[in-house]
Amino acid sequence: MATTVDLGVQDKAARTPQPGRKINDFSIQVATVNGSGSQSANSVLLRSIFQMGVPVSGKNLFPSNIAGLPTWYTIRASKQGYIARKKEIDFLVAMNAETAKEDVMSLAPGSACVYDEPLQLSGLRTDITFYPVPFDKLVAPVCPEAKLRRLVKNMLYVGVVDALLGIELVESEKALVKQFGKKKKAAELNAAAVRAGYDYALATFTKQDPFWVERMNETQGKIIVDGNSAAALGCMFAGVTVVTWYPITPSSSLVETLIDYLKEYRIGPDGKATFAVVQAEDELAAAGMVLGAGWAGARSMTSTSGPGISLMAEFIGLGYYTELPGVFFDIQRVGPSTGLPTRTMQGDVLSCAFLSHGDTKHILLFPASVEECFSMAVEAFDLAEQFQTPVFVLSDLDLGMNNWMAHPFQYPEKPIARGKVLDEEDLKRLGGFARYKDVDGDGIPYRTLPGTNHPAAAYFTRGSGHNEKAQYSERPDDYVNNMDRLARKFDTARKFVPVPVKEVSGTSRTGIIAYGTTHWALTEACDQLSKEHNLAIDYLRVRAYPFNQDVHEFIKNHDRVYVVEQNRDAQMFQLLKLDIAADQVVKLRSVLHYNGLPIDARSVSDAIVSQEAR
Amino acid sequence: MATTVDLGVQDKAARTPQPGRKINDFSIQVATVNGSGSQSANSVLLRSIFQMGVPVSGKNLFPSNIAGLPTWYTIRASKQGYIARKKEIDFLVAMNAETAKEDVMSLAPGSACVYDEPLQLSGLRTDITFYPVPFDKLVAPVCPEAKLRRLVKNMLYVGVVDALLGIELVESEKALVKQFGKKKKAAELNAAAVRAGYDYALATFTKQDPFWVERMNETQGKIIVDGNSAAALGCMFAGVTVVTWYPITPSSSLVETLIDYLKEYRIGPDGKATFAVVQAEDELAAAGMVLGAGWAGARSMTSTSGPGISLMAEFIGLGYYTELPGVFFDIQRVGPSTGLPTRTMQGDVLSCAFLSHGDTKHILLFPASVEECFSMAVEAFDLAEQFQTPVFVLSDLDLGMNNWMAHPFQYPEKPIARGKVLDEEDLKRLGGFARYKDVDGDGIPYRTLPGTNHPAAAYFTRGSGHNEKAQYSERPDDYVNNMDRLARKFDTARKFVPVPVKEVSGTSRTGIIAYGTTHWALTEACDQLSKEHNLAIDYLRVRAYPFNQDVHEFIKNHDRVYVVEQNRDAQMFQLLKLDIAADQVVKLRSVLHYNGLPIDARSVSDAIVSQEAR
Amino acid sequence: MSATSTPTPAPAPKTNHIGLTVLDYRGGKTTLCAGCGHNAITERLIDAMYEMGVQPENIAKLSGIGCSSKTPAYFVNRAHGFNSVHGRMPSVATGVALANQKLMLIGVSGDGDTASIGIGQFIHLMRRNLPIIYIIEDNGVYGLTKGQFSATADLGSKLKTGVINDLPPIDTCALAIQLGATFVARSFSGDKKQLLNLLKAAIAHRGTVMIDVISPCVTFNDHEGSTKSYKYSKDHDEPVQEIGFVPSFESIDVDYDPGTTAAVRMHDGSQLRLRKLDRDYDATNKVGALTLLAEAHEKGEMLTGVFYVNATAPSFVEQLNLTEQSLARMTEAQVRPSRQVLDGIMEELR
Amino acid sequence: MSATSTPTPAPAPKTNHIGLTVLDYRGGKTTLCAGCGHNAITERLIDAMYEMGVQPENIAKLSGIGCSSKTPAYFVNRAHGFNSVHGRMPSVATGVALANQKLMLIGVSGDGDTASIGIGQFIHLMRRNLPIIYIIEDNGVYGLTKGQFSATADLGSKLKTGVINDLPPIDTCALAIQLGATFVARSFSGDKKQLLNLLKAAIAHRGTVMIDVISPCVTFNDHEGSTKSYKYSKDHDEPVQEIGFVPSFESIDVDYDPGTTAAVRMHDGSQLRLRKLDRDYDATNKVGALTLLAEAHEKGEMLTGVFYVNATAPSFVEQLNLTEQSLARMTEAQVRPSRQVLDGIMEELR
Ligand SMILES: Cc1ncc(C[n+]2csc(CCOP(=O)(O)OP(=O)(O)O)c2C)c(N)n1
Ligand SMILES: Cc1ncc(C[n+]2csc(CCOP(=O)(O)OP(=O)(O)O)c2C)c(N)n1
Ligand code: SF4
Ligand code: SF4
Ligand SMILES: [Mg+2]
Ligand SMILES: [Mg+2]
Repeated sequence: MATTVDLGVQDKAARTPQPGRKINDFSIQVATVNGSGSQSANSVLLRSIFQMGVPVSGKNLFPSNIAGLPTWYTIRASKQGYIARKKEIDFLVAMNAETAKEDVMSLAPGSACVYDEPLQLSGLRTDITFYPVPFDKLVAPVCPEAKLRRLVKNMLYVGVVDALLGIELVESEKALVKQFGKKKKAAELNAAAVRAGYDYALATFTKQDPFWVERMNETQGKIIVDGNSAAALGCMFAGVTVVTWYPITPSSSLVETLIDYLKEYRIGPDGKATFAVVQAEDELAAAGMVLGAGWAGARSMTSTSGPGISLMAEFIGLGYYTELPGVFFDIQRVGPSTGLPTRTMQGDVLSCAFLSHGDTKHILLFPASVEECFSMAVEAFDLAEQFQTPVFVLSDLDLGMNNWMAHPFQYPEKPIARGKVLDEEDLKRLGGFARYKDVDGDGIPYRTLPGTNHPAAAYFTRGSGHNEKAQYSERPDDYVNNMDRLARKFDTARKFVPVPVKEVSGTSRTGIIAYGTTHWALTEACDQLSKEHNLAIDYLRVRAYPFNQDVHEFIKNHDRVYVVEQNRDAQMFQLLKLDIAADQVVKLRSVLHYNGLPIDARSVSDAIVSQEAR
Repeated sequence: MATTVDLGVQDKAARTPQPGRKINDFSIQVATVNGSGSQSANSVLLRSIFQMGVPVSGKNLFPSNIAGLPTWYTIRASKQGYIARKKEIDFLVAMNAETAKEDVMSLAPGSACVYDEPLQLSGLRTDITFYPVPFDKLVAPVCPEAKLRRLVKNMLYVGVVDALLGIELVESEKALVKQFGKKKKAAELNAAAVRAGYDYALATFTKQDPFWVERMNETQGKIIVDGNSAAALGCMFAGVTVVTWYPITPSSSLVETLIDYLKEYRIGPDGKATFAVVQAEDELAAAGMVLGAGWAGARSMTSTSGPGISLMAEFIGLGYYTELPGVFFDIQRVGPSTGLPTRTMQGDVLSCAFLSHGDTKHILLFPASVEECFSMAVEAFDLAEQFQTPVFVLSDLDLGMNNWMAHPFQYPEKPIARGKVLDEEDLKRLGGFARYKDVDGDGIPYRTLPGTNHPAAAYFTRGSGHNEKAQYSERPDDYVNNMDRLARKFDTARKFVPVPVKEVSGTSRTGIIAYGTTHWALTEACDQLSKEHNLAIDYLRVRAYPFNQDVHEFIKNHDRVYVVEQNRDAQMFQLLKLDIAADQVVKLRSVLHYNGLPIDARSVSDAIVSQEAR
Repeated sequence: MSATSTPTPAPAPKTNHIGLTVLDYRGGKTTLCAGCGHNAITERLIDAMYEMGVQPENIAKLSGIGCSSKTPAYFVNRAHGFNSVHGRMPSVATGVALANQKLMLIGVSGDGDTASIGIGQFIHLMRRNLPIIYIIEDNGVYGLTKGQFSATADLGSKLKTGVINDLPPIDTCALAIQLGATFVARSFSGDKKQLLNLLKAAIAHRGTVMIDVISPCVTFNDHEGSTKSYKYSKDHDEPVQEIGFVPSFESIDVDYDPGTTAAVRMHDGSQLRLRKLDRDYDATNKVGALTLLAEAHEKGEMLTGVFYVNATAPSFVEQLNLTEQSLARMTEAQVRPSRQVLDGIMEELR
Repeated sequence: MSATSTPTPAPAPKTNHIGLTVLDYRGGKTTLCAGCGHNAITERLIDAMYEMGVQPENIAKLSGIGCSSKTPAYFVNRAHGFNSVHGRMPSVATGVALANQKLMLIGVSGDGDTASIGIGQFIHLMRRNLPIIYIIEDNGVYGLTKGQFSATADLGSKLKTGVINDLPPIDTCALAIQLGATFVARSFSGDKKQLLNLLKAAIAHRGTVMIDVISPCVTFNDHEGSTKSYKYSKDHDEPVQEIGFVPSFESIDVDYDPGTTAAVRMHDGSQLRLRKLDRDYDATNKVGALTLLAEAHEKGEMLTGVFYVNATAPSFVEQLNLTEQSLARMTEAQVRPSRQVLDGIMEELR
């Protein structure tokens, strides 16, 4: 079958090398409706390019309903390895009548468009290449079963795109096998469809557009996975034992994937589970269960999104003040309120940092990659138990639900850290303990677990005032001592949370700070700035709150520092402003992106160039 | 009866004027147990001094249970009119065996102590004056009914203190009548007790201590009331129509008093209520009811404290994003979590300012006095409807539950402002409207109320993304436009919220910023600083968030600005740091007090003196 | 799509007794899955409002979050609607009812929105007998989050993924009756006639109407092994009576046989007629209703019909002794006491 | 006070079958009002734990917020305690039960903590049949916030201030049974014998035990006109049966008359003996139980006793198929899969 590759379009192209060729550097957008099964077709397309060794990324833009509304899937191929969103669409596959016109009109001149023939789009513009495909006619012969055609139809465009872009058919066939796994029949049916589309395109079209996929060797040994699955794996390898959740987009898939993994890899030799998962009645309950389990000694977690975070506010304050471990994933979506549940944003930074009434501060981790979704999940459990406090992992919809190219995950080298827990033996040795005493001067007290078989093990946990011995107290001095110790504990965390990642030339006076998924637009933007404007800018990626000393150093060592993030209120900018020395504040500048689409490099570089001009 | 005043202790005193006399400038502390009925005795004592024309304040330090635990009531008489808490106790009334020793030991040399004879405290120290009183012996004859004695006993110390300090008995008798109102028998019984204590003291003691109450004319026409009652009155005169609540200390009394007032003054001519009050099942429900009522056109409110605020987080985000009016009182107590429910703090400033996930900001008002509890309650309803958003009134336990001397409240001069509401007529004229359109450029859109009888009146309210016409939208541009308008609206609020109060010499380079109840320690501290250290310091009292231009000006016009507040994390300091120009941040310094006791002047002046030294 | 783009113009449209056509009760285009039970319920609501001649502007539509909770956007565009937050519609509705007692409240919720996150507010709304038509569009799953079990899923019911539900279902009807709701029924989105008559009677009721409508989720819970699928529901739907309704504005002397049919006079004078089927059931007996449902629960029966009705009990709003005019419409003179009142109070505080 | 300051030393203290004295089950000094019903319940809990010989260290005490919720600090100091947040103890308890299935959970709540703010979590805990002894110390008011009505206050009950309750009470027992709790009873803090035997049987049960204990608030709800006062409760307390209990470690062949007494074999082998009084009541019949309570509700009767018991139903923890050892005690080897596992998964993702 591989032979086919030597024929047709690509072959012609190969023979007549065109100067204006755009190779491995463009983006494809498939416009369709959700629930139409296009998802698997898009994944196959993504994988095919990936298997061609070309760095690729895919972003799914879907509506907040179940079926029938416009959906766009964007695949970016980038020989430079840029995987951030790219604003411009070069190659459109228009399958959705509702949006087809607008989709075509928004294309840049010189781009190409494959479309469902009946839509008759060719007349719309003269400056782009159109490839009309009679999908319904083509699907009938390959898919006898009428009611399956709606789905299979999608695979046809995979074939068409393969042919037009020079993606080797065999790669799509491999991808199909991966996609459908055991479902042999489905795989074959879809393979036939891909092939039909491929053959049709070869037979029908003469390549007009400049876009080509050519084999590279940049994805060797890499994996493709979404952030939520990566985080789920992290939780499993962190040794999570109690998982509670309440479904919410874009968080649900984290726990649903985790459940699958746990069922497969965490059933003991006795055939019994070494974990418990509860679908709670709501997020308040989910949070309460996490804290109860943490109190009793489990490694517990939940995952939610903005609305759930708000509902957990009271419980998080309890966790902070009674000092209970627990890991809270917030897969951020666009707020406020219900907002745009299927769009991405970094909008819960401030609310998580200070969640709950009274004086509270919380540890936050900011994964930027699927690798970090895995590694930070592991770290989060250690931090939660070492610091006996709720720890938040702030991912987002873009990271959590989209597929990302990544290096295989590193097996955790550090043993599990359970923190300062006293057992029977310790108590025999010590004779007793004071739950809230700062024995080691780091603000972190010692605890015992319920069921510890020693008469001095028990203590009383309460959200009301307490002294070092955990006895009820309304004494002003007890209160102040305890609150000061909590502040000290938080300060200690600065040294233990993940350190920032720096790219520092040492010469540049300008710096950029970003975090989470904003990172990917940033690396690309930095290249644009140096290439196009020869602005060499240093870059620091914050990975946790409270801020590590390096963050303060970085700002000290630069004249101007741009904080780039995806929300309206410059939330990280504000956290930094609060944390850094007063005389450093003047250095901070803010670059914001908050329309719900993943941030792109051009928006960043443009914003910085214009601000630099000032 | 007034004749008695010319006899005994006071008389002697009068005849032999002592140089070291401390007149109208000391504090009395009554140490007892809660549930023992000492509350009314303490109020009578407070009122008696008040009626002597002497500026006075009372602070109740009570435990978080119902009966049997230590309680301290402190009354401060101050000819200078200082009504903040004073750290030092000059005159102790020790009635509680459990704390008597510690109470006595913590007295300053030269102070005095009346105590229940069986406690035998006289031996404890030689540097203070003791007045042992056999309360049980004395109470029997005046109170035949044995089971009432526990209560009546308290009135005895009122009489004793009257005699020793020279408080005219007749004033206590007047106060009693006010206290017991219609309950004639109770009033008489208690009067007899006061009298018995008075006579016993006159007959038994020779005045040793220097403390005296002498008539002044500083309370003429003033009233005594607690902040929660004042706020309740404000709500009634604001025309509140829907009140929802869930009991919580120290907020409950606000709504409970409001209910009483409404029942008395808001029953229409038809004998029917012009208000609805619902005791909700919890704070989430209370918040939802407020927003639902506000949406439908009522002036709605609820009152709660920290834990309730946390539970309302999700709903407040909905209110912000769907733009619904509602007034939320937060009578702050000590957090985090349950914390110290019967102690005071300004600890919810940050959580209220940014309550809920996503990009949200809220209008906050900070009453410092009972007068402002009244006036700001009125303003809050106007602001909520004018800006179509939740408005928070941040009072605290000290202000809300303690009795304060005040000027009679001013009847609201401004008519009720219902904001931009379109009715049938308007719609006929306009033909229609767009719910979220910024017609006037101030960011504030127009709304209609359900039930408005016009085919174009209806619109759909949702916490999810929407365009100007309130239609569901996931479009990036719609989202950004709407969020930018909301930010604009919030900015508009700066010009409409209560302006700060300034005391500016024009010459001083140093400034102080405070808010809420911290004010009272501040005014006294400023005097201490100028008198004792001749530091003339300007003072600005913030009364609302977002900050008015004057706040920025004030900071601009000074070299150093101390932000004084009652919480651990310098929450107002942080809000200011975020709001002011970057080059101004260096000027801010923080003074904190957070042990749960109302802040006192000395702590402030000491802190500032030591920081000024640097 | 055509629904919005090209409304088919009818020659001389039929009108109801307030002179409106059925189009006046239309809403926006549904974005739910084709075949979703919720769409059928939306249709019945439109019919019921139209046939009862409810003034659209007097309706307030409320909901929580979920596919079901989206539906208020799909009927009666001429009424204000409020799609609030997940599980908390009851409190929002309570506020609306207090602010404007003249409004007719229609609350639409889902089984997740009501029985999981919202059960607390649900219970307290029922307990208050708040005047509202509270509809649960019950499919046993969380549709909008892609098919997890809700708390009304039956024991042993199976998900597409094969997962079996091992927790007992919450019977929202039994709860509603026990807690104080005064019109409690269950129906099936597939039973047009029963649901329509129920909704018309609901409109005629004053107090809490709670209708749990089994409403299959074609995408996530309509398969073999589901107990909330169309097939299962059709096969197991067992009406406890046949429901007839005669609105107040029609002559109610269309006679019926008292031997076989019980007639309930509704708040607005309409008549709800319950014709006996196999069993002799008295829908006005609370204890009987609870026993019936408890037994059905044990046997795993799916009963539909009116389980309990009390057409005379006072609603929450009545208990508050509110003035005639709605609170939202009060004038300053009515709600701000006079200067004298304030002076008087100040005097007392001297 | 003497309780803590000077514990009266007994010569040779009596011990239970694990060799502990009643002092080993003591807690801190109560800070509740003298005469508060809650204190009596605390005493019964201490007695029950002592007499059943429960290892103090194996107990976990949980509560929400309220006077009642303070009581876990007043018994069994040798057990870990957790006074959480208002109305949310059930979720905390669920987490604890999952983390360590070996613990015996005692949850203490109030009527406000459970029936108002906490009703949602209460319902879902009952539905899960979580292994816990859930006690509602029910006084019909919010004690700690000074006496407002709670959702269990009876219709027409009067506050000291004269305010009358006009909302129907929530019957937590009926709810618990309906939702899936497997041991449901009501008692009165004044009835030492009944409460003690109930608690002992509760300790012998596996699954959710829900006991609603009428517990008068002497400060805010013990007056004339209150239906939760000592007097009213004494006068109206109507036991549905006489409760006897024979623990597993005593010989259970102390015989009884099967004609008059029903014996239920509890999970741990103990025997709960229910002797008929006026009525012939079968506490193992769920429908019967619900009907009984519905009727009592209508008549305004205050029934006490065991309403429903199912000693064999699987508890939530059993349904989760958890490994023997408690999750809290798992070693790294047990919870962190091997390097090979990760490599395998990575391979699949290539
Ligand atoms: C606080 C909060 N948690 C979770 C969600 C996510 N969510 C949206 S709809 C839904 C469940 C809807 O189920 P149901 O009420 O049965 O409605 P259906 O879609 O089945 O009609 C959930 C969990 C949310 N919107 N808000
Ligand atoms: C979130 C929250 N809201 C309100 C309160 C105030 N509060 C403390 S106890 C209580 C009610 C207690 O009533 P109940 O559970 O019946 O206990 P009781 O005091 O009567 O024993 C309330 C409302 C709180 N602590 N937390
Ligand atoms: S997912 Fe289910 S409930 Fe939601 S719209 Fe589709 S069919 Fe209806
Ligand atoms: S207030 Fe009532 S419930 Fe609380 S301790 Fe006192 S008597 Fe008990
Ligand atoms: Mg559902
Ligand atoms: Mg109570």
